[in-house]
Amino acid sequence: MNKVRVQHKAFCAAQEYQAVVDDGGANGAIVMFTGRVRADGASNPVTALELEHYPGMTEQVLERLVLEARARWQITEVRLIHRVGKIAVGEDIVLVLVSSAHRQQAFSAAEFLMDKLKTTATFWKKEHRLDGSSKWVEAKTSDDAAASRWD
Amino acid sequence: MNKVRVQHKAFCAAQEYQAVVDDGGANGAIVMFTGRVRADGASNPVTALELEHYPGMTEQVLERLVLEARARWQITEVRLIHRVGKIAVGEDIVLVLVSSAHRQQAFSAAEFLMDKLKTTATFWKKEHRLDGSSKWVEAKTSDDAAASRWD
Amino acid sequence: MIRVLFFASLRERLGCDALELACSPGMCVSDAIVELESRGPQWREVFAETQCLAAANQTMVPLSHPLNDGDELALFPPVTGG
Amino acid sequence: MIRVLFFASLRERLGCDALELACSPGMCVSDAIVELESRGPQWREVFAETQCLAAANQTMVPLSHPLNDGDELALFPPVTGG
Repeated sequence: MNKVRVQHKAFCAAQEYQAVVDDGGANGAIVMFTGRVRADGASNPVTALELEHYPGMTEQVLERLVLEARARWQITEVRLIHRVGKIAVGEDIVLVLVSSAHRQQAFSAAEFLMDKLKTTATFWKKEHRLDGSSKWVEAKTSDDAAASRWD
Repeated sequence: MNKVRVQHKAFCAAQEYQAVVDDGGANGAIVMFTGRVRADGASNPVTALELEHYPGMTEQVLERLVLEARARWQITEVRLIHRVGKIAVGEDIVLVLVSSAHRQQAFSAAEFLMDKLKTTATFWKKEHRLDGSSKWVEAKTSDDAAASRWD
Repeated sequence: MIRVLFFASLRERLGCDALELACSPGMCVSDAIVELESRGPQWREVFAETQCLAAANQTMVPLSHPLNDGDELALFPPVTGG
Repeated sequence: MIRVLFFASLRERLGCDALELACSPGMCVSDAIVELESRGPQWREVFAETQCLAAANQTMVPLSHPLNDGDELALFPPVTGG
């Protein structure tokens, strides 16, 4: 089953994990990734990120990525949740959860989904700092490199 | 912080995850892997695995693997829990939980720990089937191949 | 008409979420951008300074992609989610 | 003396968890295995049929590894955890 969600409200990763676990033991391996708003330790630190997206297109991109992951690896359940709006430091932004009979399939699919999400899903991040300033985050070439591993 | 445990009693992956999450936002990425006893769907199905280990040596091997992961990647918290004794279908056998500032570091460290654990930690698995028969599991060459990626 | 959407820094700097553009025959995405640039110096400056990506009807397309009446064209900087 | 431990299928087939072996000068792991094989046809058969790995004092070692009085030697098949 696929479960792709783009939502404003916070999600609970542990709860999502628990829902996938109840599979009667069909899957030998579960990989969960959470990406969170990181305290950057700057003197004028990041206090929150603001996530904008392209409603409609984003969901389509994510659904296609999940289909592509399913074509490449033997995976059972996929949950992909991405928050939008303002997200405070320490809160989760994104969750990728994959179950599979085999661990390498689960790991590869989860990494693929994150790498491709970062470079192809229509989300944009703005940093808000303690002094009230804000700035759009620039795309990283390291993310492009990570995504191109799968081509 | 490292937390390496070899134990008879069941653990709760969601609870371990929750403990790692409470870091004030220091880590942008958390990767959790759980390996579980899989229902193999055979006509005479696996009902449980029995895990034997070499007390003393196993813990040392796992601690060394965590140190090696720390030397190779920038990771913050590591939890590595492996059960021994009889484990029923659907129950967790092993947990690897890694937090890091960066997602690729967390993914690589978690995969490394699992690949190396499979081939160097002194655990042995026996399958118990519905008809009461049991059989020691043989080592897989695919696990050797996975582990040798890191050499 | 073509419905044009702007996102993120592009939306903010243009001070515009969306607008309608007349669709001329044989028009492609970069023609639409030239048209938008003609709206004034601020628009010209923003497009000159932004690495601009395009999606037509919610699919990524190159700037040479032809546009048709009724299309939804989205313009935005490189994505930074996850 | 050397303390010898057996694990998994090796332990089960030998019907033995652990035993003490006299340590002769210059003895290595494979000498210890030869000594164990001399205990009877069942022991010889099991060692012939098992891909046997060794740890001396809880560190993996090759079969050529020299043994000293007081060492802990563990013999076991390839590991299968995780």
